[in-house]
Amino acid sequence: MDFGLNETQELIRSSAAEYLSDRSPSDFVRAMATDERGYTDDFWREIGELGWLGLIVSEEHGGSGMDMSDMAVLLAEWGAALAPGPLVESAVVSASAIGNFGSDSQKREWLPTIATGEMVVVPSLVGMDGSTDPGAMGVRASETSNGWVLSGTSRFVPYGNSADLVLMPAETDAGVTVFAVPVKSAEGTVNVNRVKMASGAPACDIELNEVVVPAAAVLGEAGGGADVVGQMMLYGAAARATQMVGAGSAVTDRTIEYVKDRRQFGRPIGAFQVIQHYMADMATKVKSAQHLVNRAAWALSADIDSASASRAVSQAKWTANTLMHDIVWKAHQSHGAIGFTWEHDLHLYTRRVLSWRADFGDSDSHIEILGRTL
Amino acid sequence: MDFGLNETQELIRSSAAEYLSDRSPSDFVRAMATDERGYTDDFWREIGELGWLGLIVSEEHGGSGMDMSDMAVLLAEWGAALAPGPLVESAVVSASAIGNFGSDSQKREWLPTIATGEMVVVPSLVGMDGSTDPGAMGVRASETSNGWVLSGTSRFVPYGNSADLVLMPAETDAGVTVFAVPVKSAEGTVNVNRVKMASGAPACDIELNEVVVPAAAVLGEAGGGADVVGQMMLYGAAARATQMVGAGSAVTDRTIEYVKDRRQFGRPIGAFQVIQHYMADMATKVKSAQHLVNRAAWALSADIDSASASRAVSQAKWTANTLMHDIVWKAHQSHGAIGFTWEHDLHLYTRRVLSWRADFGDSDSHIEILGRTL
Amino acid sequence: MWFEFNEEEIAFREELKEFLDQELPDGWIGPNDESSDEGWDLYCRMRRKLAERGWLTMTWPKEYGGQEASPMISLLFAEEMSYRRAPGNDRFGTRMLGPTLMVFGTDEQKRKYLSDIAQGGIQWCQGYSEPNTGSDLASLQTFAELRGDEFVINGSKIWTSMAHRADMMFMLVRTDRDAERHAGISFLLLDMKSPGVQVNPIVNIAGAHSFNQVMFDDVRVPLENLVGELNDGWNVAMNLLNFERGNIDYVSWAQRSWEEIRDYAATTRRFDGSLMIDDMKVRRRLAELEAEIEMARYITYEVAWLQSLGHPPSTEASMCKIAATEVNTAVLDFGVELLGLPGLIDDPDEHEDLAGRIFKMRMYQTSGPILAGTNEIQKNIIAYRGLELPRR
Amino acid sequence: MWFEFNEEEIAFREELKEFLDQELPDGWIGPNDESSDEGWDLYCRMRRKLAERGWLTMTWPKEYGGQEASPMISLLFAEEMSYRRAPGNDRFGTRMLGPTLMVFGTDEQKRKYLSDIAQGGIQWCQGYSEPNTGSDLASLQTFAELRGDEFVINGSKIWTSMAHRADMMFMLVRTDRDAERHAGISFLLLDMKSPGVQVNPIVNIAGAHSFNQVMFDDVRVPLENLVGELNDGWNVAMNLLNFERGNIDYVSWAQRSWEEIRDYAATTRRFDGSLMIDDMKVRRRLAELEAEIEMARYITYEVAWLQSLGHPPSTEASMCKIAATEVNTAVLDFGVELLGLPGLIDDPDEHEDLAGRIFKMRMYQTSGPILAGTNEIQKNIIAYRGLELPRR
Repeated sequence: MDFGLNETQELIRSSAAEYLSDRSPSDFVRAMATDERGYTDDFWREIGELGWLGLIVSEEHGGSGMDMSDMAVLLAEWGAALAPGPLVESAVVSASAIGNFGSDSQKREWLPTIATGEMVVVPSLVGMDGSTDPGAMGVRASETSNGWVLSGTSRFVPYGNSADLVLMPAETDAGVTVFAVPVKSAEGTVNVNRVKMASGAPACDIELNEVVVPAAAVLGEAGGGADVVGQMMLYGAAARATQMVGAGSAVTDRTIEYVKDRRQFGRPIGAFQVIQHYMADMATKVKSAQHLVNRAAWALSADIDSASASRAVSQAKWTANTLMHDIVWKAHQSHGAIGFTWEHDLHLYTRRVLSWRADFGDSDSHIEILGRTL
Repeated sequence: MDFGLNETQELIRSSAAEYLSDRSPSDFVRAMATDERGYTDDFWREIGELGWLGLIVSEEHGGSGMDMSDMAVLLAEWGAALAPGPLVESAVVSASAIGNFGSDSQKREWLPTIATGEMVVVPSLVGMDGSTDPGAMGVRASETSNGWVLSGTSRFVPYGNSADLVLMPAETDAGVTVFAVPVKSAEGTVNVNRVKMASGAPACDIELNEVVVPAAAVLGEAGGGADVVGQMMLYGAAARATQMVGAGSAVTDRTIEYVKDRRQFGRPIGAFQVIQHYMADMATKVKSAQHLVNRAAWALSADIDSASASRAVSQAKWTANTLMHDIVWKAHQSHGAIGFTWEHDLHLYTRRVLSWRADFGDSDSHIEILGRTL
Repeated sequence: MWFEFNEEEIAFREELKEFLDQELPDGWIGPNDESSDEGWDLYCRMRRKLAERGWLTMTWPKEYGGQEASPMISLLFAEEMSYRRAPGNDRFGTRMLGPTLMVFGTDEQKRKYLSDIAQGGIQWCQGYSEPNTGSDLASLQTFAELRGDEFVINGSKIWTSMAHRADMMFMLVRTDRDAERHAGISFLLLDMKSPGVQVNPIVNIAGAHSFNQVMFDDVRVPLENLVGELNDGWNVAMNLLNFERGNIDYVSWAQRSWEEIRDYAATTRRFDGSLMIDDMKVRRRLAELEAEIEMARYITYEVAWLQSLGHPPSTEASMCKIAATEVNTAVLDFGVELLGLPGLIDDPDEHEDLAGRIFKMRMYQTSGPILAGTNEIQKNIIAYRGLELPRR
Repeated sequence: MWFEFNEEEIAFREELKEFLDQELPDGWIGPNDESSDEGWDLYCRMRRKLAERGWLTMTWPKEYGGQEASPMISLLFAEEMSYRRAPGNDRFGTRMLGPTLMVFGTDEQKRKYLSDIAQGGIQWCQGYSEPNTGSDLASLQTFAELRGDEFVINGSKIWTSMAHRADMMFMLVRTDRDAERHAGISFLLLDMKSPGVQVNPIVNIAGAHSFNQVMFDDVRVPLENLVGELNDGWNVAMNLLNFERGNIDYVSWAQRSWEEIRDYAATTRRFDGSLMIDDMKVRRRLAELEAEIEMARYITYEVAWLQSLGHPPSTEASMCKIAATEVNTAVLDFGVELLGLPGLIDDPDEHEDLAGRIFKMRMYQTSGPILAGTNEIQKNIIAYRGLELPRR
């Protein structure tokens, strides 16, 4: 057992904290929340230069060859700073899916540019009904002599209006198959409609009409899409949970500072026992969730069986969903009216934490995954 | 809307409070919890003389002809005093079932002696698996030329070792049928085995082996037992919920007194804000539950449709189960170590409140009844 | 014990329902946005129409043009209005200032203001909270210096609903800095068009302009606008605060949202073709929430019943603030989670779909357990006033 | 970050498991009842066997015959012992008094007591709480008057586990009534057979004799039994209290009960022939509780990890007291409700069936969030020491 950071991780933590506090302050977060694309090319290039987009890409393909435990350290800081941009989508979910299921040429072509930030690759994991079951996808593909022809709608694709490639599961005669669709340059009709979401991050409904992609666009085996989707969900859930706990930890710290300063009835409200117990609850919840999300990231890195890793991830996401929800609302209750204003930063956290609950499997789906394995 | 007591009800309330505090103090409650029968004949005769066992029995049959709203006033005091004996079983559930489904001769024979306390009639409503579905009963009956022959086991029959009659549902070729079985004097073999229960009230497994009862022992129609069971469950749930809230109210009052007296760190623990909020929660929960149990009792008295009445009762029982559970544990937490002792009376309440949750439908079954009607 | 409305009450509710069916815009979902011009026009129109029926001042004594309606009828009015998310039920004038003037106002003040309020022709706002008061209202610092026959006000009020639309403000100001904190406060009436009054909008976390901060820079108020005695303003204000928590609003909102969520679940199919509501765990949770709504509702009814007997409620009013705001929160929390990603759409153009507005509704509800005395303050009140627990 | 045990730890756990398989009675379910004679014999036998392996004092320094085992190994020992509900893990002597004597004891005291403790040959009990202290330990009133070379003790201790079986008691007594409350307290060692000591059993709400009240009537204790300086007893006692909350016990008990409930659900049929565990809502709740057990477990492991780095935990120890006792409560609450009427059987003869003992287990757990510092006190500690919130 080791609950500490190694030297590399400590370096990631301190540099991320420092860089993001400088480069992603509240003003930037607010501007990006109403920005059409949700982040800037400058910012993304810098993140790439810092090596963060290639953290878990192999050295052979231009990355650092680190693992999810290392990435978790970055993700916690990323969440704490509410930094914008498709870090989880491109540099974690897509990079790991391509790394694991991609052909040699796919890896050579895509991974190095993911790592630099030149290319953004995002997964499409939401079905027509808003659920994330691979059986619920809205896109169908048929094999023709020209390649595969895709039609249908993918819903709520994160950063779909910036993505160069969307990793898109589709129904085929062979079963669910994942295609890397170059939405900006596809042959055929692609409509990308941005939906205004509570988190401020872009989510897009992408309509494909007779879009043709070559056989080389298939990620993994034709008909083997459920495995690819499964891995994307796993890495996505672990990463998002870690980011959520980072955000919850920052909310807790800020709330503790607030109750020390804010005075009512002649003393700081942090001197009232009920507020003290709220703070103790929040701190205990952060601690509890940190262990489970770190263990999930570790489980995706260490040599343990996949059923155990999957259980660790589902426990982590359910825990992050449940406890961080409690934390943001206790934070609001402790802030009082000021936390109800647009001007105060608290709601920036609230919107994201609540939104992230639905990503990569909601609480219900994860607890049922766990329940079925008992 | 009227949340108050009328004159009769106020009289019931004050006389019950006075009588029970005198006649059913802690010593008596404790003695009865280890008593083989769980109450004494003297006590029961007095309760009968006070008219409480005939409260909802019609005047024609020796009762007072009052309704469940009036009975609810008594039940709340009965619960607050943890008074022992089959008041709910005999004077509410059996009396109302016989009053509603009984033949004229059954009413004439049984109701007057229920009202005096000379006869105790209890329902058997627990299936072999501990559940209360009429399909889950453990007794079968066949019609012969001599009458009905019953064999099988009824589980957890309350006060089954004192009962003169057990209203026992059994499977028959015609469907579920309820029989009034004179367990003490039945023709055939009857074994009554008392089970030691957490509440201290007797519950008995009753084995019937070829017990013969006449056709006149059928309550309601042969094959019409589901309706009889349904009504017994409804009256039982409403009555038990009211009794629970009475007990929870007493626990709350006692806990408030305790925290005013008990000193720690130089002041009464009731001066600590966290304890104050526990008390406020408990008081709010008592108030919330009181309205719903009183409404349920009213719904069984007023001229409203049976679906609404059934919903009101299920809401009341679910609410009493949920909120009174919270109340007894908050009471323990506020009492500290002294509440963990056998010597202190708190656990007398805890044991009963927790036990009563399972009677006449547990929380799950009531919430599913409600869920199915949405 | 009786758990049904009487005939008069049922008839009144039917009349009100018909009125709302007729007067609200077609397909009205609500809530109204008084910061938009259309929204403000609708508010004013509804306020006048309600006044024409006498409903705004139904609880007032007949001598002031009221109907002496029972607290239960008055509660039914608020319940139905909130359930319909209908605008126009001005409470500042009719439920707060009006009754205050009846007790503490001069004849001149009564003559000048009461009939305007009753006719729905004037908008009041309430100037109590200040940036540093929070739940500790008595710590207010906005100062009014009496110079001859006028007060000169400097300071600031915050969280002032409707200030940008109001004609007048009733306010608490400090008039004696040396007195004990509850003394030295006075109750004044201020014309919002007075020179030196500046209203700055505050946008809430749902993105709406629901509050304001109001700044006072040497604002002059004539002495005749003092209500009650000088330095007796705390007493004037507290006389009503207890009964005016508007908790039935939260119960009605919870009920309406609960129905919207149930209907959504009953009409929305999952990918396997099943309806959401076919899932027993959805039904279970809806049933639990429904029971909790009922609990909050009956405590609220009990408050009206107590008032009808002439018993001032205090503990009960705090209990229903807690119960009503908690259940509304729980209903919306459930809805947001149940709806999933579609429930996270936050787009005014998608307002007609529950999916497009439930997140915003949840964000609004953040203020429920906070405003008008946080739920923690309500628990303190229950503990001190109701249960008589020691303060130290 | 690493979330697995190392090879040494795994090997130790296997050895311990084998030992327990061999030494515990066949079909042992536990817990042990030290108030019965058989239970006490079993306890003493297990204590000696554990001592023979050196496990009771594994954390002690080698100079005192210990193994200088890591905090993680020590935690594993406690985790497995509690999971098996195995008796004999005497903590009063080995984990509380022993380390205290190593720091504060005289050479004579060390010589006289440490080896007896290590060999499992002596039973200690802890005399801290008093009838009026509760969570406020420093308010203790039992007085020891120093007369020449002996103390004369009058007063009473309460909630004293094992007092009816103990050979000796280590205790806090007031030795200066005029000093500030934390001063004026001394730490003494008392022979329980001294004249004037009377032990009265306290039966708990589960019906078991788990505590005692101990009365002192002019009880004489030689001056040589003073540990540390006169009037410095608070310092002596507090030196260890933080680390010795035994929270892993609750995690292990929760884990064991959770497994028993799961197994019950997996083998018990409802009347329709389905197994309880076929019901997804049962599985969901089990899965939630399992995640909560994991949370409590890892906080507990973190405490051991911090200790292994030489960092004294304080906030973390309080957090795991809360998390571990809350989850054990939640598991048992779920079990009692799931089992229904059969789960309410409370009969020693039905002990082998979970249905016959789960209610008793729940009643026992009442003390979890209360003893060794209520969970409310733990939250105060987190707030003050960990989060540095103001006291006023």
